[in-house]
Amino acid sequence: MGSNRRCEMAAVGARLLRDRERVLVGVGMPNLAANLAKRLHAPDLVLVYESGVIDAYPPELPLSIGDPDLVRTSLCVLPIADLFSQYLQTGWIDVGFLGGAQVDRRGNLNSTVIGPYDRPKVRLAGSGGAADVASFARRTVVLIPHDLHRFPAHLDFVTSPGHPPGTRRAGGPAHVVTDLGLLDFDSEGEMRLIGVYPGVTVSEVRERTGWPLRVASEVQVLTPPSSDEVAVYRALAKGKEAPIG
Amino acid sequence: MGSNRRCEMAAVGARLLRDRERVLVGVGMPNLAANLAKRLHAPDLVLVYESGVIDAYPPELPLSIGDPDLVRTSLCVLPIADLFSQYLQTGWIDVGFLGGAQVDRRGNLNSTVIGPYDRPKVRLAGSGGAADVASFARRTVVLIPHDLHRFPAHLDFVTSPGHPPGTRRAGGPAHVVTDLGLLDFDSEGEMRLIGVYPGVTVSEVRERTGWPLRVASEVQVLTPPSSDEVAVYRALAKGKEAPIG
Amino acid sequence: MDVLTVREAVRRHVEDGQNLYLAGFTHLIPFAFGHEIIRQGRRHLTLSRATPDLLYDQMIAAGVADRVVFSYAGNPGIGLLQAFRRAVQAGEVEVEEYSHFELIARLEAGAAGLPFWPLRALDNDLTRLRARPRVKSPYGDEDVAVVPPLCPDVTLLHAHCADEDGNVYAWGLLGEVREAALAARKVLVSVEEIRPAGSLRNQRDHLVLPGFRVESISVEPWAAHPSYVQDVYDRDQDFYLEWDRISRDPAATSAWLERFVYDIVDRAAYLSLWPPERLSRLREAARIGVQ
Amino acid sequence: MDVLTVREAVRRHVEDGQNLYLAGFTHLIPFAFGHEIIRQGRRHLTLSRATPDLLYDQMIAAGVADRVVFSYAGNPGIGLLQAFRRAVQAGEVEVEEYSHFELIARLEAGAAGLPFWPLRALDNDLTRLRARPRVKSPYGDEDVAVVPPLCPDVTLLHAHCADEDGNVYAWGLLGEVREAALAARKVLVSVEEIRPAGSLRNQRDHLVLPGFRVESISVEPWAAHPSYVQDVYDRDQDFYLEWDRISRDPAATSAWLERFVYDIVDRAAYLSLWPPERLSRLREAARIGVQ
Repeated sequence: MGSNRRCEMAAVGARLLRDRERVLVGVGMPNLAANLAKRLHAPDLVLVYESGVIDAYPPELPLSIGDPDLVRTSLCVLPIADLFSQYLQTGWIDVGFLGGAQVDRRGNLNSTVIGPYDRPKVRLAGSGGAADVASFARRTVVLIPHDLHRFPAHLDFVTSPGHPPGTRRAGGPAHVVTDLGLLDFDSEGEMRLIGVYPGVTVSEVRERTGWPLRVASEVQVLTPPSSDEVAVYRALAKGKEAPIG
Repeated sequence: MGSNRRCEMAAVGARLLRDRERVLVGVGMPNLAANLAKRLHAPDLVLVYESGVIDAYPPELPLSIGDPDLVRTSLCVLPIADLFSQYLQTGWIDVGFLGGAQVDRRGNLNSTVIGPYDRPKVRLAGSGGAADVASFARRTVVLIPHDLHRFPAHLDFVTSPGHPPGTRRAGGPAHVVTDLGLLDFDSEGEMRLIGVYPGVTVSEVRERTGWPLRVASEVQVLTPPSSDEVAVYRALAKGKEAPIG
Repeated sequence: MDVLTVREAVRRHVEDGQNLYLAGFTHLIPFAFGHEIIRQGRRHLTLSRATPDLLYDQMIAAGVADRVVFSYAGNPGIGLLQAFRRAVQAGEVEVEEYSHFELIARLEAGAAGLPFWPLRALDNDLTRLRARPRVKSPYGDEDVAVVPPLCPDVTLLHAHCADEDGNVYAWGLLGEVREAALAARKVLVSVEEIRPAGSLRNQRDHLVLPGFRVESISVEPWAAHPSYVQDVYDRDQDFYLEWDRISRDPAATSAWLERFVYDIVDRAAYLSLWPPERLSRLREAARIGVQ
Repeated sequence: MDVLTVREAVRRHVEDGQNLYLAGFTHLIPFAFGHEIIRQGRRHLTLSRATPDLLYDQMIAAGVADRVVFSYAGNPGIGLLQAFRRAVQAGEVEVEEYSHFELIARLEAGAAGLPFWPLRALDNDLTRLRARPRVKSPYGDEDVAVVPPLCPDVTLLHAHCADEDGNVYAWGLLGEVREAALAARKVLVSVEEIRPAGSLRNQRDHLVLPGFRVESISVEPWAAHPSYVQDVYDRDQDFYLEWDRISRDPAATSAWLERFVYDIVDRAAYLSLWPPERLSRLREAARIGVQ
C-alpha cells in the first residue's frame, strides 16, 4: 500500500470521528487516524487507549498503546480492570477504532488464527481488548487494507463480533475504511460499499473482496485529503512507517 | 467505668496484639488499645482502618476512623472496596479488633437493634464493617464493658458472627476484653473466663454476665498496667474521654 | 457539563422520589447540596450512603426521606444518629441495611453495569432476615453471596477542585466515592475551587472522575463543613459533639434547621452564621498537618 | 520479606511446573527475572500474562513453558511474537486464551479470593469454543458470563523502588500489575533502587503493594530493559524491532539467548553487552519527558 493510499485511509477514518467523542484507539492505522482527527476537526476528541490511558494528547504518534508519552499527556491512567469494567462495559466509549487481520461481510474480525484453532496455520496475536471493544463500544470503525486475504468469504475464527446473522445489532460495526474506499453496514447488518477514492472503481473493490459485495445505490467519490490533512498526516507518519498497518 | 478500669482494659487488649500483625481497628476502645500496643511492645503493628487506611501511625489518638491524621501518617489509602475485597476477604487481616453493643456466649455481636428488627426499641448504628471483619479476619478480639445489658443470654440481633452453635470455627472470636477481666473461647466455641483484674472476683464476673458463664480451671490475676502502659494510656486518652467506649 | 450554582444544580437535576447518593467518606461530605435539597423541599427521597453521618440525620429530620440505604448510621467517634434513630423507631423511614462490604459491592455492580456482584457470604441475621440469595460457582462446589446493583439517580459529591472541563480532583480518604459516582445516572459536584481547563493535568493521581461523567460543577468553598476537606479545612469536631446534643431534642433540631438551613439563602449566608475565628481555626488545623 | 539477589529469589521461590505471572504492562516488564528463570533451567512452567511481549517469546524459545495463558501475544506496535507463533503452530505449547477483559477478570477473582468473576458475555468464537459458562442473576432475567480465578503460584514484577520494609512503589501504566500481585501466592519484586524504611511515606499515591504482601525485594537497575520504566529509562524500541528479525530465525534466536542469557552470570554482565551510549540515550529520552 503506497503512502498516498495510507494518507487517504487515515483522512477518511479521521473524518468519521466527531469532536468530543470518546474513542478507544487501536494500534497502527487507527492510532494514526485518531491522532489526525484530534489535530484537525476534533480537538476535544477523547483518545482512550486500552492500556488504561484516558484523554491522551501525545506530541508525536505513539509507537504503541504503552508509550510513555501517552502517560505524560493523559488526563489519568486507570487500572485496565477499571477501564474495561466501568467505562467500556457500561457504554461510555462512543467509538471502538480497530484494526484486524481479516473482516467478513458481517463486520466480524479475526485476529486470532489462520487455519484451525487448535493447530493453526498462522497463529496471530489474539484479541487483546478488541473483542471487548467490538462488543461494548457504541459503534466500531474498522481500518484495514483491502485485499482478498483480508476480506474472505469465510473467517477461520471470529475474534471480535460484528453483526449477527440476518440482523443489525445496536452498536457493532458502523464503518470499514480500506485503502480502496469506505463501507458501511445496511439495515440487515451486511457490509456495503458507499465510497471510493478518486481513481478507484467499484469493480476493482469487488474483485478484491471475497464475497459478492453489496454496493450502495450511489457510491460517492471520497474527497481527497486536504492540504492540512496531508501535512498533519506526514508529520505524524514520519519515521513511523514500520509500525503502521 | 472508671479511668483505672479503662486503662486496665486498654493494656490487656493491647497485649493481645503481636508485633507485625495486621489489625483492623474499630472505633473507641479498640482504637485506644491498638494505638497503645503500637507505642509499646508492637512498634511494627500494622494499623488498618476500615476507612481504607493501611499502616497508620497517628501522632495523637484519632477521633474517628476518618481522621485526617490517619491519612497523613499512612502507608497508603485504599478505596474501601479494595480493602474489603482484596485484603479482608482474602485473609490478610490477622486481627479484627472490635467493639460492640452486646456480645453473647458464642461471641456473636449485636450493634444493630435492641428489640425487634422491624420496629426496634433502640436503633443502633448497624454493622459498618464489623460483620465483614468478624467474618473474614483470622481472629477477632472484642473489647466491651462488662454488664448484664451487654452480656445478655440472648441477642436480639446477630450483626457480627461469633462461633456457630456447638463448634468453634477457624477464625472468629479469640478473646473478649472487659472492664472485669479477660475471656477466651473453649474448643466448643463457648466463652470462658480466664483472667480477672486484681480485686475482681469470679462471682462478680458471673453476676454481671447474662448466662451461666464457663470459667477456666485456673483463672489468672491479670498483671496490672505497667508504669509505661499507664503513661502512654494517659497521653493517648487525654481530652478524648467522650468518644471512647 | 455545566457550571451551575448549587441551587440551580439541585433545581435542575434533583427530583422528588429519586434515589440519591450524597457521597464523600468522613471528609468531602456534600453538606451544601444536602441543605439545598432540604431548602427546595424535595420529598420521598431514598437516601443512599454507606455512612449517613450528620448530613442524612439533618435531611431525615427535615422530612425529605422515605427510605435510607446504608451500612453504618453512627455519628463517627461519638455515638448514634439521633434523628435517624427516632425516625426508624417511629417507623417514619424505611431502612435497607447492609454491611460496608455488601453496600460497596452493590455500588461496584452499578459502576460495572452488572446485574449482581459476588462476595463471600456473611453468617448473620441480616443475611437470614433478608434471605440474601447465593449463586453457585460453575467452577466447583462453592457458592457465594450476591448483591444487586445500586444505581443512584443522582450522586452528589464534594471535591477539592475541578477544571473548566469538569474533571474532578480529590485526595485523602475516598472511601466509595468513585464507585458511587460511576454507578449513578447523573453526577453533580461541588468544589472548593475551579481552575482553567488543562491546568491540573499534572495532578493525574488525584483525578476522581473525568469531565464526561459529570453533569455539573458548582464552586462552593466550605461546602463540606462541618465535615472536612483533607489539607484544606479540618473537621468541626465541636459541631459533631454539639449535634449529638441538639439532635436528641426534636425541638432543638427543628430550631437548628430553621436557623442554619431554611432561613438562609445560600452557603455564604450559612458561613456568616459561624464565628470567623472558628473557621480560621479549622483551616489552620488542616494546614498544620500538611508536610 | 527478604532482600535477595534475583538469582537467589528465583532459586528459592520458583519451581518447575508452577504457574508464573511476570507482570508489568508495556513498561516494568521483569526481564531480569525472566532471564534468570531461563538460566536456572526451570521447565514445564505455565506462563500467564495478558501481553506476553518479548519476554515470554524469549522464555518460550528457551523451552521453559508448557502452557501460555494470555490475551494478546503481539510485539507491541510491530507485529507478532515469532517464537510464540512457531511454538503454537508446532503444538509445542498449549494456549489458554482470553480477551483482555476476561483475563483481567480472572485476576480480579484471584485477588478477591472468589471462585468466579462476572462480566458481560462476548459473542465470539472463543466463547463458543471454550463453552464459557454463564450464571443467571437472581435479581432478574439477565445472565452474565463468569470466568474462574487466576492465582499464580508466583507473580514477579519490576517497580521503580521499594523501601526496606518491602513496600513497593511504581507509577505510569500499571495495567493489571496490582491484581496480578494480589492474586498470587507469592510475590517477588525487582526494583531500580531501595530506600530506607519509612522514607517513601510521602509517595503514598504510588504505592503498589504493601511489604506484607511481598516475599522478596531484589535491587536490580535496568531489570526491565528492553522495556521501559516511566521517567527512568525509555523503551529500547530498536531492540523490539531487532527482535522481530532475530526471532524469525530459530538459529539466530538461540544465538541471542546464548549470548545475552546463558553465557552471562547476572544482570551486570547483561548490561555490559550493550553500548553505554545506547543505555544513556534511553535514560536521556525518559528524562526529557519528565516535566
